[in-house]
Amino acid sequence: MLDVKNISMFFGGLAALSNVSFSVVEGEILALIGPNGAGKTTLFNVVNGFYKPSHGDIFFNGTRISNIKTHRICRLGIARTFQVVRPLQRMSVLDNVIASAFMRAADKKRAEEIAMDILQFTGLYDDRNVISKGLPLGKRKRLEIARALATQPTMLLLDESFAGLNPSELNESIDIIRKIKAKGITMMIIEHHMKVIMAISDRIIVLNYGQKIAEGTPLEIGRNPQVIEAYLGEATNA
Amino acid sequence: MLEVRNIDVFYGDVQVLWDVSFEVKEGEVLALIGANGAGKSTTLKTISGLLRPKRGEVLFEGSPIHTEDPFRLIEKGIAHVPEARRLFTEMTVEENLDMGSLKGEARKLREKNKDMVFDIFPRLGDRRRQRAGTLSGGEQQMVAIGRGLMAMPKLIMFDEPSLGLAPILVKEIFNVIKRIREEGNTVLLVEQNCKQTLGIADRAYVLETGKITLEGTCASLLNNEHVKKAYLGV
Amino acid sequence: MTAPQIEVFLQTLIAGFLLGGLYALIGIGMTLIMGVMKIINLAHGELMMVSMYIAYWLFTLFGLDPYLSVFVATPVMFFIGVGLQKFLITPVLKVDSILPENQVILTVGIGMVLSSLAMLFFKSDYRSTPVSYATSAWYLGDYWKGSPIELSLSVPWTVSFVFALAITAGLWFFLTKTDTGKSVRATSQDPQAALMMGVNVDRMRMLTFGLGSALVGAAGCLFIPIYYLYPSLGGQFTLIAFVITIIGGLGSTAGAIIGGIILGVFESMTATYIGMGWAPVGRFAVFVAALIFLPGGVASLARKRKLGK
Amino acid sequence: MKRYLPLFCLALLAVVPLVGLNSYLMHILILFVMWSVIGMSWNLLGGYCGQVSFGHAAFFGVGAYTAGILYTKTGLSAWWGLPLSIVAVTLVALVMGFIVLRLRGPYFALATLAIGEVLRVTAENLTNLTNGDVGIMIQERTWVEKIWYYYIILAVAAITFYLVRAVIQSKLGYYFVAIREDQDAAESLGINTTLYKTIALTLSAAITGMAGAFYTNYMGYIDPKVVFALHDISIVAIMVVMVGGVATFWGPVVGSIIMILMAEMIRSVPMLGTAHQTFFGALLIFIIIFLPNGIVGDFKKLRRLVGLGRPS
Repeated sequence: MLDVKNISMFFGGLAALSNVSFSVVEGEILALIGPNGAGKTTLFNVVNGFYKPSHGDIFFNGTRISNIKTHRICRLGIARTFQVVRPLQRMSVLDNVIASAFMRAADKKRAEEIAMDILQFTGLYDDRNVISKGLPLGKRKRLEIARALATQPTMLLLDESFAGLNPSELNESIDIIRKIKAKGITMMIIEHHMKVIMAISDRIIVLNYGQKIAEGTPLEIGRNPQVIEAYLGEATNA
Repeated sequence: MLEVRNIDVFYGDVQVLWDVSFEVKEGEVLALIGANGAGKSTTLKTISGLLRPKRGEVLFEGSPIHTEDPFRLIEKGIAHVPEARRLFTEMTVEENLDMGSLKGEARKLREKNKDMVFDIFPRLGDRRRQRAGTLSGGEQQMVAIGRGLMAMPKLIMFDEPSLGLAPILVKEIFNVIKRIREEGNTVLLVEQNCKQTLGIADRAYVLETGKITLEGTCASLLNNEHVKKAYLGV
Repeated sequence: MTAPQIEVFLQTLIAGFLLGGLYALIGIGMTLIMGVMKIINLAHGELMMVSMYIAYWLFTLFGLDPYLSVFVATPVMFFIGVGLQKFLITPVLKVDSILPENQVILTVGIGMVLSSLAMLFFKSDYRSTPVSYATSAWYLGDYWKGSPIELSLSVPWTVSFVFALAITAGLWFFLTKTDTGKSVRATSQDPQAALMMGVNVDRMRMLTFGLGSALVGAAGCLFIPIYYLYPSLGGQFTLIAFVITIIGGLGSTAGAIIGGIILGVFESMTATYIGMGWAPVGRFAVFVAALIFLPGGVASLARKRKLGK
Repeated sequence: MKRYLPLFCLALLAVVPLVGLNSYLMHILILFVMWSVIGMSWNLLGGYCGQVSFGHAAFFGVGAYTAGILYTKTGLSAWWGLPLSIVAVTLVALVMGFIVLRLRGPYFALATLAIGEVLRVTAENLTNLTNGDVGIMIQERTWVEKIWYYYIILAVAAITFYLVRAVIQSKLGYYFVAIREDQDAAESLGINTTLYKTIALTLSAAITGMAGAFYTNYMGYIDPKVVFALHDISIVAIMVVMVGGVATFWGPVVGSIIMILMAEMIRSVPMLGTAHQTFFGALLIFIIIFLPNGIVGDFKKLRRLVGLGRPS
């Protein structure tokens, strides 16, 4: 569904991503993990069109998307959330979702219908009239997901949607992710919460220093010595 | 020397630390390890006054410092080598070092201490007039450490000094930290790089999603299966 | 080019350079404030106007030479700047509002109050300080008898230029050689890291606003012997200062000097070759071009050269 | 009740002149309505879409000069300027948008300010088109009584009010606010931010331009210093909205009342005549520090400040 081919991204002289390639298969949850500064969010920003890759190409359902603008990529069916939650602060929860629902809605009535459906789906219906600035973090993170879903994507990029949640919020969010998957939406997830990753992802890609160092099922990744080294560091006898 | 007692810390309305307590004793290297997002940097920022605990307190040499203005802590003897180095990129290497020694005794001994830093990191001596932003990642980390040492602190805190560095440089940095300790300094080291860290620390605490889940001597932690779980969740 | 044409060209160039030096001083004050506080001070020109009135009255009432009033007006302006920062700007930075541009609009309000108070007290009369050397000049012909062309150098313009140069050098010394100066620069680059180094960041911000005001105040004293003074003159200089910072690159002192000189020369050329009235249009053309083609200003060019291959 | 408030206000405003107001009071009313129009249009771009313009005088001036030049060069009635200014100002807005909309925040603000000034200087110097500083005089005035001017600008105001409201409640409005709150997030939610910012700018510009064309007809005289004025047009446009209430339907109307009344009150005291900007500036500073979202936007806070709010 998504083919990332030999992507490199330079900032100044520094390579934030070097020669990264992978594919996302329709319907799966692909997790992207790696230590701080490994280039995960940069990769999202490249897929999402915020950055143009320095080298390489990205194809989405066969269309080359590495040279088109963010809003057009969204129209093609890729939606994302942000690591730092960015709801439209002074709008109500409902209005936030309506604003994104407009992309595929013919009129306001239809946009409202879509928004209501999604609020129910994500369990935010009761908070629909709250100004989003006043929501607790767990719900704000969910609002981000709701907003992305309102653009009716076929692929969803979730950037640390679980960070900072308490255990009960975490479980609610995991349920929602499973429900989204059941709808047939493909997902790429950046996450530090290893338990979540191991529980929900079909495959995992590990980045370190901007390079892909491993790819496999959760079980394989958990045993991969290179991954363990990237995370735990190599032992020195110095 | 430093005592952190039951602190709860929030970013806005997000709680990041839950009831964290630990102690750094004079002359030791204490490590705080944990995966991404476990709250390690938050802990250091709270100690250096950039964040305020909602509950709990931080004591340095017996007196509370969590209510102090952050810019006073360096005078009290706490230096913070921040995550991602945070150099003054438009200033030269030497000016960055000057910035580390604005106050008191450190100001008087500035030139002497600079020689000491250049002795530890000869490469910086060659580049003393170069703009810090043009240095390589490893050299920048050296400047950051040097800047911390310039304050002649009683306690020096390192926040992920290995971040983004190639393994050989990581080794070099860790050797320097060892040397700093051997000269009698107290060190609080925050790291993701667990094996290497445990190799040089006396004791360690493991942070997991904002809570301290393990503590002990490094030897005991090195072989603990739970440490691996804390990182990989397997 | 014939000799008279060369003469005109060179004379225009000299005038542009002298003007540019003064502009640079105005620009440095603005860029300093922008770099450290990340706010645009649209009352900058009005602060200069206040300083010009100080110099004017010192001259009219006590016969104090405008160049000497630099030493009086500059400290006064410094404290005015500190006060503005402490009592108006700091509170606004803490207020939550829909439009983050509120602080810019606030400085517009400050400028309006200053210029209309000046109007109230001093009427809209054009004033100047009739110093004895106002029209004197040095001529090339006096020094080089056989010169094929004749060029002149206005005495007050040159003195102002030299003063501007000296003040800029003094500032440069302060920023690079003293701990406080380094702390100001550190605050502009990374306030949190500066805090960790023991810098009282809030105090640095006040100091910076004071310093920026003092610099533009000094520029005011240097302008008064060669320029008319009227209450609404500030707005135009605010814009000039802003244009210079955009050309030079935000927060870059060296950039502001180059920006000032580029602008001075450009304006002088426009005035000579297109027409007096068009000088402001030329100024804005440079401004818009810089915004579009050189978003980081001259400073970004210099940086690229150093880093890149 | 709330639904009919606009209609009620409109009816009230339509009836007011019938009680027989003197020429001066009619003038005040006309200025109030005209400034409401400008405020509403500024609010569309600045308040809702978050693009703070310091250069609305550019649109006002171009609108005014469209009417004026039509009259002097073609002999057409300056009233043709009302519809034609929309065309002229739209063109100016499109060009200007192309230049300034790639800038964000204060840079956008300052760039619009600069362009406003460029247009003023251009108008001063293109003497064969604009008569330069001499200005343009409309020789034969359409009406002597002010009442007809009043009804025309009132109609423009009513249309503007409903237009702004319709826009804000439609997809456009949602997109504008999304852009104001977070441009990157908006872009990643499929909103073509450049396109919608251009729409906001053009709409806002066209309405202000109409107000400018009206001004030419009403005052019968324009010159660059007046219609392209930075403080008396661009900044007052911001103030009307800031004082009244940013991103509220009624804010510009309330702001306009306050600004016009204040200006006239100051003018009526001879001592203070030249000082009206002191008060405007002080008011602006006060509003920004204490009521950053304006009287309508911070109404609750205002009631608390003056001690009217119930303790809660």
